Amino acid sequence: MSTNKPSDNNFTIKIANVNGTGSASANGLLMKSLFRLGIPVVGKNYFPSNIQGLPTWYEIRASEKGYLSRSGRVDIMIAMNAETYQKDLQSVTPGGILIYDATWPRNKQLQRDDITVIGVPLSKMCNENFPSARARILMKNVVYVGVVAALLDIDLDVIRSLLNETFAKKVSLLDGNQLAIDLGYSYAKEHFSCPLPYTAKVIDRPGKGTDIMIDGNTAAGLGAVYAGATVCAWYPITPSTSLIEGYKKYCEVTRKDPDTGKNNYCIVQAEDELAAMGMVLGAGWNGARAFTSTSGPGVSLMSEFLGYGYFAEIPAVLFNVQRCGPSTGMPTRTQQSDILSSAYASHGDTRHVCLFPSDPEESFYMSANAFDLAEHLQTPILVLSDLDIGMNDWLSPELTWDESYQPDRGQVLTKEQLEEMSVFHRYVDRSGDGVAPRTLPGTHPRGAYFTRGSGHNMYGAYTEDANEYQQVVDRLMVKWNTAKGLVPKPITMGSGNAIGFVSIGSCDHAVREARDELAEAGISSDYMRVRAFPFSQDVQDFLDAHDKIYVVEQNRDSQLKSLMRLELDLDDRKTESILHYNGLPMTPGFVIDAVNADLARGEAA
Amino acid sequence: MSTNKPSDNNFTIKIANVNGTGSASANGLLMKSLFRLGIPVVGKNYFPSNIQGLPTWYEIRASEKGYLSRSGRVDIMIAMNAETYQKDLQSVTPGGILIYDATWPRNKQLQRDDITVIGVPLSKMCNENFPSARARILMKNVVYVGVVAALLDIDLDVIRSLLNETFAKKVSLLDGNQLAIDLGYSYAKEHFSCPLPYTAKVIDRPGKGTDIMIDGNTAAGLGAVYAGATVCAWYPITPSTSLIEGYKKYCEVTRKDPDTGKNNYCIVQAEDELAAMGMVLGAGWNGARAFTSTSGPGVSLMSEFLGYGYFAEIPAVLFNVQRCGPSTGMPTRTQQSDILSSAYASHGDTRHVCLFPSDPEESFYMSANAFDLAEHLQTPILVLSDLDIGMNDWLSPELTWDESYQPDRGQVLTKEQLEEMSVFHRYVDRSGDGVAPRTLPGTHPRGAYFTRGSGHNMYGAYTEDANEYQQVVDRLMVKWNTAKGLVPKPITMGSGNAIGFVSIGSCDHAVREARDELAEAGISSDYMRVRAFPFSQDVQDFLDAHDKIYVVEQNRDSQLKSLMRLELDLDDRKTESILHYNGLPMTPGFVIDAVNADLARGEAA
Amino acid sequence: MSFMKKPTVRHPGLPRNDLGLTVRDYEGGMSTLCAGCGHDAITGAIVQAAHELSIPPHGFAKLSGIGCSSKTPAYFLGASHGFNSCHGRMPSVATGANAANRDLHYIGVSGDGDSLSIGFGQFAHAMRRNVNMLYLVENNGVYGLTKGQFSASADIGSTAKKGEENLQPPIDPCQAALTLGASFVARSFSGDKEQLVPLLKAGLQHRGFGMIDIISPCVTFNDHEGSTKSYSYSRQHFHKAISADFVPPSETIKAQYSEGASMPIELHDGSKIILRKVDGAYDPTDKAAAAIYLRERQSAGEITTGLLYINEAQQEMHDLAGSSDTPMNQIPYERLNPGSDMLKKIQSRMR
Amino acid sequence: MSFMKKPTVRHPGLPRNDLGLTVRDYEGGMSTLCAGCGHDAITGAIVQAAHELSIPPHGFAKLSGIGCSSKTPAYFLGASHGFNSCHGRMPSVATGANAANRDLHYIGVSGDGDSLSIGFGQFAHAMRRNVNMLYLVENNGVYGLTKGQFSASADIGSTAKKGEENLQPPIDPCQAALTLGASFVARSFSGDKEQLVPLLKAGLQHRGFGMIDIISPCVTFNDHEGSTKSYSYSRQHFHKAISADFVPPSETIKAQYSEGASMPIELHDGSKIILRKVDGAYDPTDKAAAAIYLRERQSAGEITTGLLYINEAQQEMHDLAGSSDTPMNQIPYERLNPGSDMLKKIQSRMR
Ligand SMILES: Cc1ncc(C[n+]2csc(CCOP(=O)(O)OP(=O)(O)O)c2C)c(N)n1
Ligand SMILES: Cc1ncc(C[n+]2csc(CCOP(=O)(O)OP(=O)(O)O)c2C)c(N)n1
Ligand code: SF4
Ligand code: SF4
Ligand SMILES: [Mg+2]
Ligand SMILES: [Mg+2]
Repeated sequence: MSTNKPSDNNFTIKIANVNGTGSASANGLLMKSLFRLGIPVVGKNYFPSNIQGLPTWYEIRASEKGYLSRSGRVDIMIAMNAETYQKDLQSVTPGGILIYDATWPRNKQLQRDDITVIGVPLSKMCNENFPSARARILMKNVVYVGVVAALLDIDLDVIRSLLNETFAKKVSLLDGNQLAIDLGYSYAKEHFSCPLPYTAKVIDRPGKGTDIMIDGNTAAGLGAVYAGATVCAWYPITPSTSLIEGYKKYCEVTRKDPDTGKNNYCIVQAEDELAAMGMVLGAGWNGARAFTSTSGPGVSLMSEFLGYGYFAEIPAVLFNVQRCGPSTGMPTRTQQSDILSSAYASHGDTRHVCLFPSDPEESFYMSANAFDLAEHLQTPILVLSDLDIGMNDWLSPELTWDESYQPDRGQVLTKEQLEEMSVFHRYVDRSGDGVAPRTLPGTHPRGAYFTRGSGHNMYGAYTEDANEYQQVVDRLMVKWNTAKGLVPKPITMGSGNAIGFVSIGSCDHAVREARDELAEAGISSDYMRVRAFPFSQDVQDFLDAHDKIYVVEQNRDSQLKSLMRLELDLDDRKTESILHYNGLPMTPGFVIDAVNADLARGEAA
Repeated sequence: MSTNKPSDNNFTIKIANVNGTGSASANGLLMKSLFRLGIPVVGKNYFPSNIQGLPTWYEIRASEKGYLSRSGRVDIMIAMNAETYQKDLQSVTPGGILIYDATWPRNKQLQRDDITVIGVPLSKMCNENFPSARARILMKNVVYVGVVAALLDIDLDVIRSLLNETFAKKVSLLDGNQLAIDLGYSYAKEHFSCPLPYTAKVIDRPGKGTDIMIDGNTAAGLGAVYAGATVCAWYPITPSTSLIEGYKKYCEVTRKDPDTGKNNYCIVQAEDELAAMGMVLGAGWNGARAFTSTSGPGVSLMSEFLGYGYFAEIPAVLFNVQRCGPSTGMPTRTQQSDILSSAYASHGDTRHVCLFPSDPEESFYMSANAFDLAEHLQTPILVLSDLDIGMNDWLSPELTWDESYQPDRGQVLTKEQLEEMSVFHRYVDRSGDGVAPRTLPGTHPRGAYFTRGSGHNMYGAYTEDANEYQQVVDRLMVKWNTAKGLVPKPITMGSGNAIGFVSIGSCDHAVREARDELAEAGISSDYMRVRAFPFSQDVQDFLDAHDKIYVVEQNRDSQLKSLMRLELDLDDRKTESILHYNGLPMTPGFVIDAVNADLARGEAA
Repeated sequence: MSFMKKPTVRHPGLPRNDLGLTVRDYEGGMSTLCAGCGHDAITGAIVQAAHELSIPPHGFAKLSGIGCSSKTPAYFLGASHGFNSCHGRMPSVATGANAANRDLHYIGVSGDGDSLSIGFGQFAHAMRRNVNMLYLVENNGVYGLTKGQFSASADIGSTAKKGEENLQPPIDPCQAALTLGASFVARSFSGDKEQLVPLLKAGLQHRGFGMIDIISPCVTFNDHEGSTKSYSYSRQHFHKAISADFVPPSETIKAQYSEGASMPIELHDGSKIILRKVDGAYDPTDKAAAAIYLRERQSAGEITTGLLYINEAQQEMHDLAGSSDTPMNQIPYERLNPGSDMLKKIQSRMR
Repeated sequence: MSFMKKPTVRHPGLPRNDLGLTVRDYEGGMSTLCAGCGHDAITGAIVQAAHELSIPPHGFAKLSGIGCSSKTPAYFLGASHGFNSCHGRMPSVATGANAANRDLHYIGVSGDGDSLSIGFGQFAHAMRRNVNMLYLVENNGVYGLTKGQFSASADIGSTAKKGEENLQPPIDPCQAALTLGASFVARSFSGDKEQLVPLLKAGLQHRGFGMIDIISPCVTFNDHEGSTKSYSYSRQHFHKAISADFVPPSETIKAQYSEGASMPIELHDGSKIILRKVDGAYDPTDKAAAAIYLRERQSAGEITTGLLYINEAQQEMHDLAGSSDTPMNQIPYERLNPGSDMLKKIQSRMR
């Protein structure tokens, strides 16, 4: 990977900033201008668990083929943070460019002959051109956008129209930003040979104009709006908070009653995650589509309630936007290490249906789907996203909504149905699929039953009887098997090859790119991305159909592989884990290296 | 099993009572008198999650060979509870005897020809002989002990001396109890042909006189006293509460400072389980041997803190006395269904060392061992017992304590050692076993470090660096491998057979008895009882050495098998699960039936 | 207490409420609590209050945590949905249920262990949110269901007892409620139906969080050592299977006394508490005064009962949130779905 | 704020305490909080108080939860052991640590989110137990680290702000502490070192739970909409990577005012709070009076600061428990081991 040269519309820009210095807008501007040209682009934000003064990076990858994983390379580094200068210098891919603020002399001891170092007196330029202290800090960021625009030959009109749109209501700020862009652009034109051998070109491709830039949390929040979720209870935690913010934002836009001005939604900021989950169960029991969003520590705290939801059979949706590590870990880094703990959250014989979106688009659709599954199966559904999907800026096809969609509310008896029944028993499964009709409070006196996490029999009554208890937990396994046929099937690519990749969630882009590269190098493979737990038969079939399985995932303990070993027939001898778990999103290069190393071992043996 | 006839010193007595009517002392008296004769005996209590008025049963099994599992048979049923009369009648083993209170006419519609029904006018006798209302209720229970004594020809002197000891300080009660015994004894002698064909005989055997009757919770609590645990934090929950009560009781006896009268222990009744675990971590961090005891719901609530303990590497001991079911489940029934959730408690890549005692004796020794492991490995140790072990009355060899025992406090740097060091770094592993020396607060300014659940590097400093983070979690895996060599090895029996049983904890007695019976029927087998997680090499070796593996456990989701599939090379094709999960302790008959059914399937196929 | 099925015979002579229902229609299953348990008396008062209010039984939802007290929703309002949640977590479940349907009457039943120990955070925050519900703390000073450990609440027999635990200052649910924002705070005694029923009715009609601390003696675990009437007999036995081995049947303690009066009550263990009923001159709308009065009486060794504080103006959770009047669970999907055009519009800002 | 390593140069001129140590010996690592954050000022006060008390630095243990406030133990007392626990769970960890070693000085640092939301139950029960520690609530009315959601505490800028959240009654840590049994209750302002340092010293010397509510403005997330000085600029940008994108450097707000006086303080967002310092006549040993005074001043729109309540007679956790004077972690095993003879004796009752 890292030996490839950047080419037109294929390059990675990394910007090293200091937290709290207002770089996000500038970096977004740069990314968006590439997007407007039609270039597939992804922006990844590596930020600290801190508000001000610590290192933060933003990485923009342009990829004409639409590969949206972390590239693992840095073609243009904008080193705005003296603290990380040495590290940033080192991370530039040979042949790349480093831009630094030449207002102050740079450390000459830190040298590299294999890259081009470009100094731009950013602070000096800003001090000379902007009167206010705030603008001097902020505009530095905009100036480097101008520099990059010159280097990559980005059409300035695109940037200008972006600025116009952004500051439509704050015209006073428009001029300053325009000036900053121009300063940078002119300086670069004047002092360096612009453009570079590779540039950002207008391209045309399917999806151009309709594609959007979106993060997974916003998409999932929007999905909950479209699913008709009305109750949301949550407690702030990185990286899940923005999912709720997304839901809230779109509720405010679309869910105010036009007649009364009142809210057709109810968001409760809970006192903690235990309470958030309790609220979701209370609301789900009461017939509202309800959800929460959290991350690892929150799921741990919710374990008791998750077991309650499983055993008392209450619909609920929980988004687990995974972050890095055991315990508090690295809250602003990504990982897929809650797979096992989510699937079996809580004590006792408990198991949960999980969905695994891979990008914002899927976050949107799976979010909506999760509510249907929750109500159909009467059980908590855990949607496992991660920080990379949830908080980074992804190119995505336009989201659409089928106007004919009607929520699957599952088996809920109406007043009329209850009126006709002589007696109602909560947990009698007449359909044979393990799901028994439920009733909602307030519907009809005959519908009343007692929901409990303690032992109950099929009639809903309290029991301590061995057989009655066992009947209920055995039926829950029938329901579990029903779920296998209802959850999203895996997505497979290719067929007939001996090698099969298996991956999950945000590994997708890296694996797909790695597969393509490996194929070019003569190693062709098939690929399956698992999208739900429990696994459907297709997952087993894929495993059976391959002589060599690479399970690629982002955790230390091979949790996806573990889940497959537990629930499927997975031959360990033909299976190799490729594990990435340092908190950064995985690169295709990592996968390729792992495969090559394994194949080399195989040959050596 | 159930076709066997009871014989001398081999029979099961079951007593059906109503909760809160004071039967426990009488039932204990009966059990203890058999024990005093030298007969191995076990008493199992099936009680409701309630204080007064609901059905409760006590089951006494006498077994000359010392089989202490639930027999699955009822040779003598004492039906004191009208509510459960029908069920109790049905549960008598053909050929057995049912005793009921003949003061009131019994329901003649409920009949069985294959058992002997004996009526004793218990209430009437008590009303005639005891003036106070309280005594009339209580003494009914003692009268039936007299009846059984006559039927089984129990030496009345044994009962008398037990009563003398019990009421040594309450002589006023002694006479009443003696009278009640005599009333029952005489009535039986007069009205029925006593003794029965099988009786309770004085026997002599190794262990007689030294053996004790004890429950696992008391034993574990006592183990914590001997291990030198000084801090205990807990929250009441059935069936774990009596472990703390045991610890407290023996602390009060042995840990008052003779000089000052002050306590050399500190027990904190926490406000909930989260707090209890937090307190244990705080105390362990501060260098005291500290523990808590809880059950499933408590472990779920402690998940976040368990992950903290794993990642920040703090010694802690947690007893999980397992009960039945997901959620609140059946709190007074037994199960082994927290194996998976304990082993991987918490989000992220987290894993815990677990110990699995099988009876009170092992509860005592493993309890002590857990503290050594916790401090040596600097990590939480989970001891998984269950209600059957913890709350039932077991015959047990005498417990002994090696006077030369010294606690393994692990690597803790002293003031002197710190004085000599130029610098201390918390997580630097010099020994290569994954464990780094720690320091205790207050020892020396140079020993200071910051304990955190957030990302840290090997020096103990906060980090968000990918490599630094990974170094730490990789070392935790080194420590994990070290643990494999330190935890208790499995116990194996037999060798060279094609069939191998694998079981865990309280399954032990039932499996051992089943093995013996199967061997008599020509099906011989080997047996391994797993005692710890992570598994040592011996576990793998046993699996490899057998063509057919039966994994016997008391949960629905084959959690022990799952753990072995995850962490070992377990061939699923040769492995069969035998799962018992209705909340009652498993019987040998259940295991035998399952094996026979499997073998029959094999032949049919 | 008995395994006999509750008779379902209708008593034609029973008084009917505005809906034509008798008190039987508001009853639930047979209690399995100890004979004489204060909680059963509260159950009876709830049945009476609900009946007198003429609210249809399925217009209630009843929720609880875990404990003897938390079992009681099974014993009243058999025609209402019930939710026996996790230990200490009823407040959050009730909050979520209320968020989903603001139109039902919510009765939350909890114990002192459930509310003041494991559930204290949730208890506090449900009050702070002013969730529209009636919340009962059936307060016996012990963990009944786990066999008698001390709880964090006022030790109702404190004058007669000694021991380490008593030295910890108790948490008074009423003082806590005043501090934490409840809009309706009251206290009563399980045996004082005359006071309790009107308070329950008032609490059910209050729009907002109504907290009633109900002192409810545990007949079984109030036999602390040193107490004159200690049930020490069964404890003397060498063998304990479970600690509450013998539970002699007791009588519910009843109390009747008038406004402004004080009343000493002897508990099952022989200890005494003194209740003081607020009188007509007491102004329950002045929070500061209420807090001061409570403290004063407490210093005098008395436990104040009655309606201690009420604020009808304080907005309840939905009002604060600006929720639609239609309950969340009844808004048709058509009104929730922003439609595909809106989706296009939203995305137009993402390019 | 800077990546430069803290200079370790010794200043020979710095005043030395009784142990011969300078204030430098009580400092910690470089703060990573926002410039002007109130929490940093508190850190400075802790350093000064610890130095002035002449307690050896390793005689402290410092514990915290999660939040900007909870990060600060890394910035003081670098030679003390620190424990950055889970969110809201510091009180239990501190309780356990104290159970293990009663001889150290415990400083717990928490935030309003950490103590009043997720951690409220633990906060309450540590007070009820009267754990011997100094507990600081660095109170800014928001969740700083998760970027500015409202917390349950007194909204310190409430007069200037509007919006749904403000309508929920805030939890006042001091009133809660008085209700829940803390034996030392005080309030101060991060910018008032003159008041804060003596209070910290008093709290550290108090035997029992010392709670100080320290109002500590968040410079970054106090820019609510509608506020005159709203940092709306960066919000106007179409692209939000993380919400606190631009954090302009601010000055710590300082306050100096005398006993008995009131002082209006303008916060970073232009809102105002009024602090009122208790005067010499105030009697901090009368709990009821303290509670009443707090409520009165609150009604008058003032926030009372100073030592509000102290009870030196209330026994701390170990006293109540009858613990040995030797810390639990220092009792030699020989004294803990009952020996094999005792084991025989114990078992003699099991036959
Ligand atoms: C998480 C959890 N911890 C502990 C328990 C055990 N438990 C059941 S009830 C109870 C205490 C109940 O006390 P209280 O609320 O006062 O009710 P009471 O029985 O006195 O009416 C406890 C600790 C549990 N069910 N769940
Ligand atoms: C279990 C858990 N839930 C949520 C979080 C996310 N979180 C980190 S800090 C914080 C709030 C901190 O607020 P506060 O205690 O007031 O501290 P401040 O930053 O304002 O000083 C939250 C919710 C977490 N770390 N752990
Ligand atoms: S134990 Fe106490 S609280 Fe529980 S039912 Fe019996 S009397 Fe009531
Ligand atoms: S966000 Fe607020 S509380 Fe956090 S460091 Fe910055 S100013 Fe302080
Ligand atoms: Mg109670
Ligand atoms: Mg805060």
